[in-house]
Amino acid sequence: MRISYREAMRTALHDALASDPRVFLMGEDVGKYGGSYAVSKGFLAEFGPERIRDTPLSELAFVGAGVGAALGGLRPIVEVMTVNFSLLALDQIVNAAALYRHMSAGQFHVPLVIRMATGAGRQLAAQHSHSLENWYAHVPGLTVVAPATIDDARGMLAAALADPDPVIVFEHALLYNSEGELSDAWRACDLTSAQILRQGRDVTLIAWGGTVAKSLEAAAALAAEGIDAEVVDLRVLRPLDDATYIASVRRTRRAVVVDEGWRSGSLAAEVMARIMEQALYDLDAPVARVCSEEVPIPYAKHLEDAALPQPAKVVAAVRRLLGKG
Amino acid sequence: MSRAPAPVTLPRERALALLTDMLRIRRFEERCADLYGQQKIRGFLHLYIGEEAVAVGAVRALAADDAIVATYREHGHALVRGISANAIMAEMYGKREGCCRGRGGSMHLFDAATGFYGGNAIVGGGLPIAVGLALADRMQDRSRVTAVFFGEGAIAEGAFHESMNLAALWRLPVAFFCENNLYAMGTALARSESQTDLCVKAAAFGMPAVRVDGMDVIAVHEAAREAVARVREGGPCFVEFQTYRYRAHSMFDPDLYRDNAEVETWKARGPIHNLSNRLKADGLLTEDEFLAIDADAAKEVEAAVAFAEAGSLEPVDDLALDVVAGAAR
Amino acid sequence: MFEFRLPSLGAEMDEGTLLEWKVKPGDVVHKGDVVAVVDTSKSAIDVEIWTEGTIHELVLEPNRKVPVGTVMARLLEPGESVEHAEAEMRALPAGAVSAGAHAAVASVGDAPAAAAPAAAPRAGTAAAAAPSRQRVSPAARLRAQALGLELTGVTGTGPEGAVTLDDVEKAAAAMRPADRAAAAAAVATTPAAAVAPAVAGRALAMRSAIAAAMARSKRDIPHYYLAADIPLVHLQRWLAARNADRPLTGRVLMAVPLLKAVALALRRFPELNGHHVGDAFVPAESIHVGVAISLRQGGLIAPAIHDVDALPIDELMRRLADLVARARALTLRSSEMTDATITVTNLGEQGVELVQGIIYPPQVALVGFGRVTERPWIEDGKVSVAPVVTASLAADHRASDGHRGALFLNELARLLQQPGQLDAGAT
Amino acid sequence: MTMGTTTEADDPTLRQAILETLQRIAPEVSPREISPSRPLRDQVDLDSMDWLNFLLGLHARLGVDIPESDYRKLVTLDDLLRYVSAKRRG
Repeated sequence: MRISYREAMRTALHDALASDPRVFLMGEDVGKYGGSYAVSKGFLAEFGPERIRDTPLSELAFVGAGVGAALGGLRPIVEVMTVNFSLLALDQIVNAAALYRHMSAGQFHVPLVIRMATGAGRQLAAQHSHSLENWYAHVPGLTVVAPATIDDARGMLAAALADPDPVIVFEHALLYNSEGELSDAWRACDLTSAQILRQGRDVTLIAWGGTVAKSLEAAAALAAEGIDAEVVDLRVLRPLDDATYIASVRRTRRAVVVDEGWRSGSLAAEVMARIMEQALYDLDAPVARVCSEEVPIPYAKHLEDAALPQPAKVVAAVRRLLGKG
Repeated sequence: MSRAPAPVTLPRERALALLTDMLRIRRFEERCADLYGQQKIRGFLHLYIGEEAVAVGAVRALAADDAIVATYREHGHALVRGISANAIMAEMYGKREGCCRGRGGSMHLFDAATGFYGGNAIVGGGLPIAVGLALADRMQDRSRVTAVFFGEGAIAEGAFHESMNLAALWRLPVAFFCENNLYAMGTALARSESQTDLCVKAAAFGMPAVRVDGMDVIAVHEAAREAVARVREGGPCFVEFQTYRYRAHSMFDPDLYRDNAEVETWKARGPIHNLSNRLKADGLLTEDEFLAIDADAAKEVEAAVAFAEAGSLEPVDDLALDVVAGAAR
Repeated sequence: MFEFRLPSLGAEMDEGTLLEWKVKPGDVVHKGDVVAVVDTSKSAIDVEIWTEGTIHELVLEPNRKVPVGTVMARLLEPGESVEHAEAEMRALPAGAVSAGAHAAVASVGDAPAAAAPAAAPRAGTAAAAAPSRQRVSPAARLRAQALGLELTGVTGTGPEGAVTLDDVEKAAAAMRPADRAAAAAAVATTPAAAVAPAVAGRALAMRSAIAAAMARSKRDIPHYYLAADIPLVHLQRWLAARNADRPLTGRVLMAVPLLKAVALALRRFPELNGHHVGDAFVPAESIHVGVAISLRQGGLIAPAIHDVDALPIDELMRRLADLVARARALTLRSSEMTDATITVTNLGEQGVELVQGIIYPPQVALVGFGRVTERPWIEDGKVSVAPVVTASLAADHRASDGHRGALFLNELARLLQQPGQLDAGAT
Repeated sequence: MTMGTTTEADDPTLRQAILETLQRIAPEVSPREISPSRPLRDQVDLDSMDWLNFLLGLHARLGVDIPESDYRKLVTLDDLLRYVSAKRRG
């Protein structure tokens, strides 16, 4: 079945709401408006205002309320409109949601799902174009996922809700309109494994969220040059599935990490470090990365394009690794 | 203050229970200060001495299954709520027998059995959580009330305003208990708030707001009971308890921001002798009885110290337990 | 002032590592002087200079691997003054002055600061002295260690010329099993055997160099092959008689008259002697015969003996012995590596009868000799038993045709049956 | 091999000298692996130049000159031992 990412996400939410009375959706404009990305359109009428709960513009309070509601036995899905706004709620995510289980020595846990749109590419300029997945992936106690495929858009939410601890779901804003085949694999979605989306012999492209499609595009371009790239979708940014991407790099002996975050302190840096730690002697070239340029994401289209990882940059990085650049 | 003490309006047993709890907290905390000096307790240690009436009067106003969200100055609330002195002391010793197996320490006491949701060391951090707990109760048709304690310093935080708004907007069963001890660490209320009448702030959210003498445990208790009842009936309520901490903000605080005269004035209104004097004046308590209660409190504390001393250490192999469910990742 | 650049010492040589300077600034050099020892995939080569001059500046540091064409030294032309040279240097655009020159200038400029704490190294000199490290990927290094391979000389195809796992695997696959065993044994045994991996590494490098040259030859050169049986009754008898009353040091090996005969025959067949350069064959003016010498540690090298056609037999023997010894000691001279105009291979000693060789580019012919065997031989209608050798020619069809090749072999046969003529040297 | 015939061939010093000379020509050879009764040039990769150099080495070390006509008698290590031994005594 061919569906859009938005539809996959919407179906997943609908399923969750319909199948578990503890589940409710809370956030800015999730109800009457239908969700800023139209993911929850029509839900208010179907599930009522208690479970499709429009909130005031107070990220700190409603994300914290999500923590409290989870502590109180519910399965809240809190939608933060974009990752930029999540900074207003950072305290509740980092200081509360992530810590309660440990601080209380396992007496309390926070089965909270926080969804947020992330990423650039729509000329929304500096304050609406962040990719801060790495900030959250830094924190023990959180699980951080980035569904990039239709299957994951459809299947990851249920896995996140089944998780007894907080899960942050990063949905790249450019993906909502993407379409693809939904396979049966969505039912087996976990929050632990990376996935090889394309097999190849010469280099491993490690990507997630919005960079997956770009990496696949780069791989196709490389194939035309006779370079066979493997593409690994990390899917889960915390905990990282080292086994999958390290095994891939061991096979190909080269890796390029493609990360829409800024380079300094990036998640790419973490992935690279782990490759260094675990597979140095399998490497045939320094591990490379393609990240966003270290500038606030600009508005003008050509500048925005230049600031972000692009397939051509990935192709160039791969060529360099192969001594062809 | 030469007026005769106001008569005690509670039955003797209730009043003695309040006195007992205040003495338990006082002796416990005095011992904590001592142990801190001996380096048995480390980290931050915020003492509640002087403010005992608030925790005792308010917590005793809650039903057994009501929820409590507290601050980092929460030993008293934890004790009154029913977490054993043993478990709290062991926690501060960093021992496995502590209520959080040594992971929380003084600022992060948790207890699921008594509905004690911490122990939050971020000023204002507990408020949104209390709102969420109340939301969960409401959505699950439970009659539970969540009492959230916070200092007047938290009122400057966005979390206070956002949480008050949300609770009022959704009419959630949250009792907002503000412990106004006049100083946010070293910053006096008037130096941080344009509007020092906290009840005005609360009223702005369309929420009932009451100011109470936080040094009078009976007044606290009665105001809290009334507030909790209103909350349980429908919607949040704000209570400001005017109180004072005798000691500095924490063990590291040289206390340079207030003068001794002010401290002495408040000490003269001390909640423990305030109540005991009234009970004695009413003929409800003898000095011997008082000393006996006090001795019991001291005994409980000494037992707790012995318990903590004898406690064991969590194996380092278990360091990564309880980060997330199952093995740590 | 002129620059002395790293010469290409063979078709497959792209780079070399300076091992040692044999000259110092101020030395006067003459045509043919050995000025440096350069390590190539083949061996350490004594590099000669072909221009007169005085060494002004040694630009290249030892132990640096550089591409062919890199400036190694600057020399003053005869009569040129130092001042003139330095003025000329200053006139150069900044980028044209080598890093080495910068370093030298920097250390001079730093001289007053030498009064500062002695322990502080001067930046200029430290930078100049830092040896350039061969780039080897971790995977390649690990694999090479497992195989016991010294990677020096292995050309990298990875980023910035790094040796990759594939490079190692290819080189290893090209190694003879014996080398591999030796290398592996060297890894397993004592540090005293540490030289073995170096040798094995050279073998690897040489293997890949041979692979490159031979692949290029087979790809680019349209070979044709001819062979002829040549009776050596007279030659053998002549040689035995000649050696019989000579001490060991005076004895001549069979290979020598064979080489001489080839050289003499070539005088009449210039289309087999020379180089194919660009799109055209360029006949050589002299006959420098490359002698295929197999090395004990594996690999093959074909350095030239110059002007073979003009050398008396004894001198040729002396040259051959010297060449073999130096080839095996890996101390050849650059002119020996580059000058051969044809190659002769003598695999007869291994017992084979027919050699069908591959031409070493850009040469255009290769002559092979098989084993000298007793065979029935018919001459003038009579059958006799005679020592016979099969001589073969592999030649570049772009430069010659089979007909001429056949005539060359006939001429070779004629010469070998008249050994007396071989020693004359003169025509 | 009988007692009577072993005297020259088993001269350990001579054997040692010959093997060392051989090793200088063919460093990869392990003397212990050389069978004294099998053809030497089957065991060691010696071309005519190597052979000549080997004989030159023996000459330099032991002072023995071996005419070309005698080469065919010298097939095994034992042959060499006997030959050189005889020459030196001779």
